[in-house]
Amino acid sequence: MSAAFFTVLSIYGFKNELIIQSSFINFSFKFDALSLFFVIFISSISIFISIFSIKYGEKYDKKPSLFIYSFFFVMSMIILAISNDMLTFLIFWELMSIFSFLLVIYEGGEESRKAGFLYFLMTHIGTILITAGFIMLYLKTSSFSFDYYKGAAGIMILAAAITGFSIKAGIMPFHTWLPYAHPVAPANISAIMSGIMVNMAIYGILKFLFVFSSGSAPFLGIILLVLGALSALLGIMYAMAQKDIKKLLAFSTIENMGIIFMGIGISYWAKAENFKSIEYFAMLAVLLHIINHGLSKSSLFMGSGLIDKYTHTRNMEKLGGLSKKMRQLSILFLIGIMSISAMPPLNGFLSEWYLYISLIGSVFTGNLYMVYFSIIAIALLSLSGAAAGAAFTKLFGITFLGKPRTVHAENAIEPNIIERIGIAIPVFLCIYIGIYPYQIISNLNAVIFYLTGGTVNSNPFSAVHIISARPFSLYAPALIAIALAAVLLIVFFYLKLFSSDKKRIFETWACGLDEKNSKAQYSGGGFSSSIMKVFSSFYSSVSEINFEKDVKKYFRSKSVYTEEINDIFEKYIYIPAEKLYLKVSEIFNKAANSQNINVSLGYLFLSLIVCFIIYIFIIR
Amino acid sequence: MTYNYNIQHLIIGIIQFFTIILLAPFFAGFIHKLKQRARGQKGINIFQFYINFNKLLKKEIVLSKDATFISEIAPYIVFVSYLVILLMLPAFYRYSLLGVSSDVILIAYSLALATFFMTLYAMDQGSAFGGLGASREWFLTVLSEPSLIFIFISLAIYTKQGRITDIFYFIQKGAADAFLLGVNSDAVSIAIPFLLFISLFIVGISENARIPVDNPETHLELTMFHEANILEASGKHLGLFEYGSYLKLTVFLTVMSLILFPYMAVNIYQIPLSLIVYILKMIILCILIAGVEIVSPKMRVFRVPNLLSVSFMLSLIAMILSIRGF
Amino acid sequence: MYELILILPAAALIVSIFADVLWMAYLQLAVSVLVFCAVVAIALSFNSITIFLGGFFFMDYINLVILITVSTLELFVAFYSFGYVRTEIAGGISKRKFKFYYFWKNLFVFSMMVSILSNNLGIYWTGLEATTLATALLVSFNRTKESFEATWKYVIMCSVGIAIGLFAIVILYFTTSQVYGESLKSLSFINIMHAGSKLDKNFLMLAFILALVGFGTKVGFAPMHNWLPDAHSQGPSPVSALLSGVLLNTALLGILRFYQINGAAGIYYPRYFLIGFGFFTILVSAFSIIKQTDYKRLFAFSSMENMGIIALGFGIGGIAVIGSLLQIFFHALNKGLLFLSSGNVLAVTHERKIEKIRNLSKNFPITGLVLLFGVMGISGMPPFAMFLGEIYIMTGVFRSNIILGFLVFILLIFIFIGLFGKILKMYAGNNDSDERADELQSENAAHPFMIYVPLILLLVSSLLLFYIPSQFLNIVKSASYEFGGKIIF
Amino acid sequence: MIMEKIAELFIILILVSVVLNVSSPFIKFAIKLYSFQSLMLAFYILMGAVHFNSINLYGSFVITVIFKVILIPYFLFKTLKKVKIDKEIDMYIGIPEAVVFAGSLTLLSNLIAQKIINTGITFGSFVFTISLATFLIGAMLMVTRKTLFSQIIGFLTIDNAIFLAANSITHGMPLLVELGVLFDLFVSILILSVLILNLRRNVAV
Repeated sequence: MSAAFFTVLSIYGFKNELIIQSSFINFSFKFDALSLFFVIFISSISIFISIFSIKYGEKYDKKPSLFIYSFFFVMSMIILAISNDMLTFLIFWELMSIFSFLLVIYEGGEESRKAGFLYFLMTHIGTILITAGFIMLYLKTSSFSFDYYKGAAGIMILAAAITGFSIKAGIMPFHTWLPYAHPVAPANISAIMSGIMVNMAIYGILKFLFVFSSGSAPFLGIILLVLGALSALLGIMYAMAQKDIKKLLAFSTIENMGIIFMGIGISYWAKAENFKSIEYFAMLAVLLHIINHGLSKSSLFMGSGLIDKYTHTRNMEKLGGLSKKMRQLSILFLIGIMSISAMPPLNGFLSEWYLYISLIGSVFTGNLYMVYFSIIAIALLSLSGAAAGAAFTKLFGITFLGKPRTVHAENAIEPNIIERIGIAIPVFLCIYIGIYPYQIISNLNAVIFYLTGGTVNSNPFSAVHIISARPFSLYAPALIAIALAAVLLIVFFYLKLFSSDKKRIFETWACGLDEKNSKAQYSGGGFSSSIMKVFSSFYSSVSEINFEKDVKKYFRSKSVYTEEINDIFEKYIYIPAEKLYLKVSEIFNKAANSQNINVSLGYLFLSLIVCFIIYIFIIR
Repeated sequence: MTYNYNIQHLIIGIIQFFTIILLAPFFAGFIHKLKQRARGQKGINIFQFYINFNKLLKKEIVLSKDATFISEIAPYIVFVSYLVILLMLPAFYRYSLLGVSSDVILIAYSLALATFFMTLYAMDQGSAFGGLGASREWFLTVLSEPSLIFIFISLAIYTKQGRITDIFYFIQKGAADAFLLGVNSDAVSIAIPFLLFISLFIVGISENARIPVDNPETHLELTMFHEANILEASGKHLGLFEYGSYLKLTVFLTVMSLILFPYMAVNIYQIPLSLIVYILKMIILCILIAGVEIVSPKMRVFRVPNLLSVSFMLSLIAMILSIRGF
Repeated sequence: MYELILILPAAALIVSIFADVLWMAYLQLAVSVLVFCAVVAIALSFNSITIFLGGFFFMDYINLVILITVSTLELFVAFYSFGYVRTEIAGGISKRKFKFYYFWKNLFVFSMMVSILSNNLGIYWTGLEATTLATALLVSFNRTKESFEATWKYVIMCSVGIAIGLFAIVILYFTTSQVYGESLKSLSFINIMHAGSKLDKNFLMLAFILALVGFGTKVGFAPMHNWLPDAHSQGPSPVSALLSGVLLNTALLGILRFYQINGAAGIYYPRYFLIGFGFFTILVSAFSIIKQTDYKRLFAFSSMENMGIIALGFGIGGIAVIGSLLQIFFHALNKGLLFLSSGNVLAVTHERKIEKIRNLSKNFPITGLVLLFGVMGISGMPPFAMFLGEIYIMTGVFRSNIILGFLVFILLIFIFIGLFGKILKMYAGNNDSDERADELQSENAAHPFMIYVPLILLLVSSLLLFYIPSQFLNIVKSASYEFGGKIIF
Repeated sequence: MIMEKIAELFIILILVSVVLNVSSPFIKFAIKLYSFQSLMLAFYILMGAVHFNSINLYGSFVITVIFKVILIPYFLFKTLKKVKIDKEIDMYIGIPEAVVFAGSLTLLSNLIAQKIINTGITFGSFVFTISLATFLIGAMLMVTRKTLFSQIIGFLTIDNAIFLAANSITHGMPLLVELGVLFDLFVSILILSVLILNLRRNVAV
């Protein structure tokens, strides 16, 4: 994957504004703060992933199309970020979709075909909606260039385009493709898709809401907030129920997209209602969360790819005890998990904290609707925050800790150093941003200024002002981190001095039963079942226990437990819709495509007569 | 409110920090003692938990052979995350050492951090009990976390302050203005803190593995919550976990005490009085908790959500009330 | 120069009666290249309506667009046929049969050229009917039960349709004969256009309706479409490509002529008929496509859908006309690509059912990918040129009615589901059959021309998005003026 | 005047032959009727030619006789002999209903013709009614009958109706065009005959 090098080149290669003249389409590119942010974001994360892929990709050396596709994939995302007219945008948007689709079906097989089809279908629907939005914009401004779109988009345009983008982002009612498509792709591609590609949808939304929008529809912000909160909660709830590591991570992507959407919603609402500082903070939360999620999710996907590579399974019920075999990977993974489940000194908490602050701020505004919606959002966000902790504890605990459950896990070895470096860089950046975010916030200020016209204070020790001049609160991550480290050191040395250091290695106590049996460990399904039971209305799960029939009632040699977790949206919206479509088209097909020539001729004459009747009786 | 750190604040902050740390096992022991006395037992020494801790430090560590680095670091991180919360928390002095960054959400998430590592520790040895404990612990946390954050955010909205030191100072000042000087301040309400107190009490009971939810004294696999997590711990690791749980209890008790009756020293001369008030409040709360533990039986696991939903509703009502307050 | 376009295919037609097949293939290449060059030369120098061959033929911007389309696709098809004939003969089909193939194909192309270029509507009619007859025997080329039935349906329905079209021409002739008297002059399109509003409006409208239904049958508008999927799926792949890609446009040209005449006379009702038929066609194909089991039928339905879109564009007018004109060209290329690449699969596996074909990505790496990209292109996805046509048409639709726009988009999504889902099944699905059978059915069995022609078509159709020759663009613009299209670039 | 009446007779005979066609299940008879019908058409054209003294129409008469009266029925007979069917076995609606339906179609076409004439069309409503009725009945034949021959007959009837209209409302199309049209028609009948044979060989017709 030489994508990275090209991307770096491209950053320096382009001037501020660039128009490539062709006879029909003018490809115009423009660097503004937002696109620069996204270009840097995309290119840096894809650099990490390409470092990772140097070794990881050896698996795919036989079919090098992977690297060609992923190069074009990354390139089209970068060009998408800098494109400055509608046709360019759409072309590269769709190129991005096409190449990611090719990558999704890359490994072949029935599963990836289904996932790929669903993905491409959904993304095509999204593209069509975006196209509709752009067409309406074009009709309004009669220009293809983004320069003329400022403040032109009305509510209809925004609704169409944002729905389209939300499909790509995997926001809740439109998320069905995501948990299928992300896991089946090769891990480095999942990392790109989850870490970067979904954020391109956010790019589009930011562009539409904050640049093109005519800004008079605060309820749109509330809708985004609610949708975001819903997907944050449901995303992580479904994540908790998964067995497949990559599927869990994919659902977690939905959760994080939901969090980003919440931020966008608040920010847009505040913009429409003219609450400046809330707008800025929510935007900061959005941008920070994009970075944080990109970093941690890409590192986690890379890690899961390594697990897959070295154990040949992604099912966490078959893993366990990997931490002993892959010590360094497990440390990196742990930090990634801490970051994504918003544990305090790391970066995930930072963006979530800013989101909380802006939510509290919007409660302060006393706006009739927003107050209640933000209270709900706070509730859902906090619930999803805790659930994220649970889900990722499950992921890490079941996969890396305990005893190996199967042979797959026993034979794992420490991954290659280059692969580990590829993961280590984003993980290191997670820590860096978590502990010392001020540099990045002051850089993000340019983007915030571009989008909202204001900036936030990036001074480490000045408190956040939400709506009044009074300082509201402060989270000084550096201070917290220093305190943590200092207290840790004190405790450590205190115990070093005043306690015994004797250690004995022994079997785990298992009530005197067979200690070697790794099946006695808690399973992943068991881990989440109690939470799932409480929130059972979110899942439409089907579980059954099959016993062997011939054996006596109380001494069964074997029992099989199967559980199937269905997505409620999938079950109650998508599958019925599909059935309806098939039914309607069956009727249509029978009626319209009769093999009988008499019927066909009948249609011919009927339509002639109908036209005649229209001609005679209506037109005159 | 601005934070101008001077040496006096720092010193008092450090003193406050260590005072709470030192008092923590005492409160836990006191509750224990009360419960035992109420059952007609002679009961342990009130300072028994100090002795326990000291003894645990002297003991050797028995590590499972399946244990990984998590087992080595988790006890420290759990302990330290409680300590950091205590660093932010004011108890009897208006400022705390880390008061400048004592955001309420940070506190709630730091608690989650401790839970996170404790459950990881539980799952580390591959014991069936560990997984069970971790699962149940997260089950409780997922349910109580919204309430906890709601309580904190209600406080923040109620006082328009985001930092816990500011929040309680604000309440204290408002109350003092209202009751002592007769200034009518709209920031004073009795209902809201009361609701929040009850809500926090419920959350505190569930988070600290107290009786209607969990029984900290049994080692029966059906009833274990907290204990299952640290079943494999021994030696100083167990000591750290045990001490951590006292600290957590103290954190909750302190916040409860401050919600109920915020009295913190504003200057150095009020410290003795406020310290006494603080200890008195804590003892009253300990009695309260012990009373609840004595009179109520342990709940079935899946009835806990009902209890916690009550807490959630109370905090929700409190939040809505506090919006109306403006 | 202009005559050359008619003379060359005629010459090829005559030679094909006598010549050997393999030699004919070379001649066919030469003729196609020459015709293409002639058309390009004309296109480059074209600047006004030109009449030739005694006033029976003429060229204006609209038929130039279609002529370019025909000659371009015919060029590719000729190259493909070169490989196709060799592959099939190697596969055991007699040379004599392919002699017929070339004869009928040349007749088809010749009559298509005649009807495209005709100035006289009667000659147009004759040419169009001749295309039906010439292709009839091509459709039944495989001599199976299905192909004969398809041909029967094709000939009967199209003949009836075109007869109705004749009625339209009669009525038009009656109308114009009141201006020009009863002579050939009254059928001359240019004269009719000059007469403009002097003509009786009621009759023009009636003529338009008859033409719409009559020629619409041949275009494949919805209730009259039943012959189309059968006929297009049964012929040899190169013929299917020509049928789908250009013959439909030739029939559409007839409707457009009537539309133009109505427009010149200041009648505005016809556009609603075009919109109605276009929309209904899209609707029917959207709900039919998912139930198809034959992959060539899929493409046939897709052709229907595209003709619907094109008609919709013409009906809506304005900017959509440009889109429609572009779409005519791009659709021909793209559909040719689909039929030709699926032709490879058919030629090697002799299997039409979608379920029977799996895992193209392994056995047909290039063809499979081209097929996949082709389907993306036909669905109007950006890196392919049809995106442009579609976006212009949709812009027009959205300008006229937003709800209609969204409806059309929904139907396009349905079509995408049907098309893409099925092709993807062929491309990536698993095949349980044993490995050896797979190896026999690899694309190496096909002539290299058969593999690379679709690939080049794909490249061309995606390059056209990025670079459209400005001369072609001017032709399209000028053609859209004739429909009163407003151009905003 | 007399000429007009005689022309009307020819026209009526065309309609009558079509209705007879509807009422008969025999294919041989149908082809004969078609031949007769075409002859009537040719005579009608001849009347026009005599009346207007138009070379165009004379030519039209000649080619109509050649193609429609002689060649096409000849080939149809030839095909029929090979195929060996002589009777329509099943149809979608029975003969009595079909005849009634044909009558109502005639009424409908009269209605349409009246409607059009009311709006200022100049040619005689009578011819138009008949040609429209012939057209519609031909269409009905195609739709309701399953045998391929009947469909061909229906198609040819439609064609005759159009010719009738062409020769009544105008004085015939230009000869060149008419020649092309008839030639196409002829070829299409040839092709359809070939197809019938082929289909016969493959499946029961």
